[in-house]
Amino acid sequence: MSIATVFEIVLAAVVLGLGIWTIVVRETFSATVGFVAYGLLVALIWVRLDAVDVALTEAAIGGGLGGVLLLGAAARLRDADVMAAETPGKVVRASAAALSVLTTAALAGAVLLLPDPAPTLAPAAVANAWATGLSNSVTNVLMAFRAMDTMLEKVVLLLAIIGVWSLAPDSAWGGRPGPRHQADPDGVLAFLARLLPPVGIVVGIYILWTGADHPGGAFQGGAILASMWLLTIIAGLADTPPVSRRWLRFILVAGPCLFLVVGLVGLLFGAAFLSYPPALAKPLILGIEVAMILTIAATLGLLLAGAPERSAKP
Amino acid sequence: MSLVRDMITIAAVSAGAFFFLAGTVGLLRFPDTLTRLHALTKADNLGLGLVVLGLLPQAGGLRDGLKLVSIWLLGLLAGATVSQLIARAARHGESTR
Amino acid sequence: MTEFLTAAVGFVLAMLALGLVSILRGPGDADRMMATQLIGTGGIAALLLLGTVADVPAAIDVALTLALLATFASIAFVKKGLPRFEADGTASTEGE
Amino acid sequence: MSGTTVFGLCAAAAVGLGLYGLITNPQPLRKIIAFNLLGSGVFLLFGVVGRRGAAAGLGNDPVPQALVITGVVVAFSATALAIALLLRLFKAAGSATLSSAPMRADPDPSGD
Amino acid sequence: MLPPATVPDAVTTSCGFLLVLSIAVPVAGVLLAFVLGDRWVRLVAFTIIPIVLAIVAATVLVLPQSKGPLVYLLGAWTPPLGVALRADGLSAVMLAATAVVISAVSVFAVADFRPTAAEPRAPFAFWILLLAIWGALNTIFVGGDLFTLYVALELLTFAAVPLVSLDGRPETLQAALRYLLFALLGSVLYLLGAALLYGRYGTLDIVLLSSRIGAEPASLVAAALMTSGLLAKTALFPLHLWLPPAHAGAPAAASAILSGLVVKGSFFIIVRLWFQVMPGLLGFAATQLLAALGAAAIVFGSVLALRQERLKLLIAYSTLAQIGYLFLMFPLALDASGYLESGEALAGGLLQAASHATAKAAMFMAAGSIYAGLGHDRITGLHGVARVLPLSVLAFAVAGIALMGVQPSGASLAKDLLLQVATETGQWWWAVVLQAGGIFTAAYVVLVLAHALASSDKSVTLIGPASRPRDIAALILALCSLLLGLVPWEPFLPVPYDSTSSLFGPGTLFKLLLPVLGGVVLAILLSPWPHPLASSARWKVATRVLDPFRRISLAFGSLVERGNSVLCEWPAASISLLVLALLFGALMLVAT
Repeated sequence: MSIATVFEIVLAAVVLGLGIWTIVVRETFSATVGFVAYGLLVALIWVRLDAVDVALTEAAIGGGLGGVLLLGAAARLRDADVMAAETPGKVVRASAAALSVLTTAALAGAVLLLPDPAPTLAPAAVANAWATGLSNSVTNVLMAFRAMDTMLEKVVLLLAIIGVWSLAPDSAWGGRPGPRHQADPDGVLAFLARLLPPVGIVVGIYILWTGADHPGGAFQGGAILASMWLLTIIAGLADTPPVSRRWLRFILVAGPCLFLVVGLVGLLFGAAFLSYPPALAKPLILGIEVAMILTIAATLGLLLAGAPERSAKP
Repeated sequence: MSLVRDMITIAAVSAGAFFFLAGTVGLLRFPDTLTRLHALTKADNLGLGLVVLGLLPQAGGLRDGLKLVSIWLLGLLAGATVSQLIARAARHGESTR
Repeated sequence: MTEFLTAAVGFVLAMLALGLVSILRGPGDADRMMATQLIGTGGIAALLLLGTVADVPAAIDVALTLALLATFASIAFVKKGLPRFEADGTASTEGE
Repeated sequence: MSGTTVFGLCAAAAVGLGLYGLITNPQPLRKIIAFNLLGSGVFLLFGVVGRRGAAAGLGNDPVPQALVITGVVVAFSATALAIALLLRLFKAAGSATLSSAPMRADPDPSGD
Repeated sequence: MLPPATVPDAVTTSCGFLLVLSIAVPVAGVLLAFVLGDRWVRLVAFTIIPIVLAIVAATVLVLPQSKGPLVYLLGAWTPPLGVALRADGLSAVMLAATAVVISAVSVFAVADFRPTAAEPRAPFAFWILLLAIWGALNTIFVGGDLFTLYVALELLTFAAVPLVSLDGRPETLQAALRYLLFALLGSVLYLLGAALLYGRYGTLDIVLLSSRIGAEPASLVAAALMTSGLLAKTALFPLHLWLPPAHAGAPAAASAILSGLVVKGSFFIIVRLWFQVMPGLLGFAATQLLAALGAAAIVFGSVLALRQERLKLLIAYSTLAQIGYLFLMFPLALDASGYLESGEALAGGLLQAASHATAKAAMFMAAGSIYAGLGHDRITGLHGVARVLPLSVLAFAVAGIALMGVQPSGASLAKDLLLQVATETGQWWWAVVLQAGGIFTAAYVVLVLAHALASSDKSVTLIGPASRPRDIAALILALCSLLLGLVPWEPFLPVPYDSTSSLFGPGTLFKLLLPVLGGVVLAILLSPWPHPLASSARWKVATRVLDPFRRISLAFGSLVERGNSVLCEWPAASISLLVLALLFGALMLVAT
């Protein structure tokens, strides 16, 4: 057994240990913290699997935004912790454990018996990269070969926003999401909220820009921008915008809109829906990505902010 | 030349690993929140700094080097501010435990 | 060199795991909130070493993202984790 | 035993853990966390599949990677929606539980 | 390495662009309505709906002319690297049924979700989500790639969940949360299966997979996981914990969409999976299990429907039973060599899906009108409602008659097809279940109608004005379902014989009388509520004869109810999900 394998086993053990902690620990808050740690460490596995694009996504979502989302809920539901004493009985737990183990075993068997050499589309993706002029194959798959999925996924994000907003009380409809945070303007938090966002914005844009040829892209960049936006909100330096604002609505659909328009232009004048003329492919894709990073940042930020709670009028 | 680089890397990374060890021992041994926080932020940030220092000779170019340093700076910034916030939280939150 | 760095990753990872065990056990929420801090240092160190071992230069970008977001998560931890306490004189007026 | 095997087994175990948590944890928030764990196991499986398909100078097949990124976005939106629902339920009902209250009392069985 | 892909249909056919438009136009509507906001959403919806209707009509008209399915390669990339859209006869049937139902529901909802109403939130969400559901369903019907189908499935769930909790009451919020969590569990299992399939075969394209797939560990595990995940989303018994509260709690127009259309999305993916991707894997035992679950769903759903106090819950439980009916086609479609044949059984199943979509939506719409008129929907309080809301009751009656399989309804044609195959393959037990399903359906329809048509001592006062356009929309939809059997299905589905010839024969009368009479008996025996004729003298005589039977049946009914409340607990339902997954895996392993 090589030292690399030992390392991999250690990594897998740490990650799984955190997973177990997350499931079995009694207190919800501890479970949430455990899951955030899990999410951050899974990024290590993704790097080890040489899937850096996913590692970036997992770091941004699994650990960062997802963690904050879960943690906020855990904090608000803290009092509900005591009430839910309806833990299922031993029989249920034992059968659930047995069935989960069986499922895992079946899955593990199927994984171990996967063919060698494995089927792959990597050569096809590389061979067709000329059509876009981008050398990051993952971006090519997302933006060209399987662009339809990406576009629909952006609509999923939009529907999530609509779903969250539809939970607003009628009196707060069109108002601002989340509580208003106030902070001491000279405090540590405000200091950090002034210092970090400029750095974060640079990093976010860098991740977007580098995504053309290296790991990165609009989603990962957007997640960083969203967290910087939220930081200024948490520190009380900014407030969430009222959801009825037209400009906000426009930002929230800019990405999928541009995607759809480019797609339809391709349908009318080009080779097919969502096909790019090779000469224009790179600028078009980058243009869509720029629109998308704004949309994603706004969407993720608002998803974390929650349903409108305060009427737009003070 | 590459030997010198590797020597620097080995030395700095080993020192970094030692500080991580020290930080963890502190976490395990220290009795209360504030001292553990102390162990965590001081020792681990030093460990990270040494690892970054050790990896600088292996970095591909100026850009990677800059990124490495800024990662460390971010870690320091977070350590300095967040540990202060947590410390206050811990002191005020003792009753809510 | 690769062996040395791999061993170093493993070691840092093991320290990280031990630290996490100690932190997550508590006793208070403030202790648990150190978890992201710990990952923000130990996890990033492991990631950087790993990136060098596996020759994945882009791992630095992941580490950069992680550093930014671990900071952000820590702050959200403090703000949201202890709602009854107003950290740093900040208050959140719940709009309910 | 290669790295992909280790992580493949890790993915399967994460799926099992997530399933167990999703079944047995009574609080909805814990179910949501378990769902995320389950999802991350599924994504890891995609990652392992992609790693096995490393070719043409790429360390990981880009197609599964792209699928994972799409999947992560979808799972995150799902989490956000579920938490928004949960918080709203908590606010409206004062409790956050999924257990069904008895639908109605047993009706009078006589027909006349 | 796999050989380079040779897909038989790796070119875009002419008119394939219609498929893109059927997805892109509703999506454009969603985006536009979201930006323009409160006052414009309804206008946008009513601009988009006719356009999509025209696109679907064009697709349905063009399809018979083209040889084979319509194909569109997105971005001009061929699978496996790219994604294809394909429309065959099955897609066309479901596209058309969806278009009809959505149009009718939108007419029905015009008044309910007026943007000028005091509450701007609900209309905003409703109209956008309606368009989103349409786009998602169209994607499911024409998607040619398993991952695209996954995204579409999630799109569908994300659009459906907020509809459930549109009124913000705690019960509906809880129903929505249950629905969301269980649906997420289902879709993550589906995704897990997709990961295994990609790992084994290097593609997720339906046509490519069907040519590569074989009975191997990866494909068996994948098939078991995907099937059970989709069953959870379809709410097949015993995975139905989320359905009744979700469908009964939503506003009427939303219930019509949820019950009529949304569950058909995951059902359609099951059909695609089994009939196209892996027709050889399911095997005898697994198909029998699927249909047995269907049969159990019919019994549970119908018995529970008869015991409901509220009309909307009755209809919701009826959906549970009807979903079970859809799964009876699987064992019947199995040919001698263990292959699922895309023949008459499949045609019957799809027809049943289409007629249920129309009839169930009409029923919910009628129930919504009755609720709006009376201010309640207690079944025992419906006496005399036929006099004040004749059109609503008529729409309910027509939809109910269509659903129980009276000539010339689509359900009747479907039943004929399935019965015929059952006779041919010698599976008489499914023929019994099919007939019983019709009788059960008749039972709860008769029950409601008996109460609605009974005269009332008091005069019934309406709290809201009856809305004629609403009732007419429901009635038209119900008539659609009743006349589906007359549609020429031949270009789309393998429906071999001309059903119109037997429209007025003695068989028709038998087909009408058997379910109705059986239904009357069942309704008397199984419904615990006071009978509308309870005060008449004749009833007293009947009571004396029937009473012992009735007591036994009612005891059976309450037993079913108790069993159901156990199954509807979260741990029980999710454990059954895993049991089913493992069972399917084991049965398929044995079969191959």
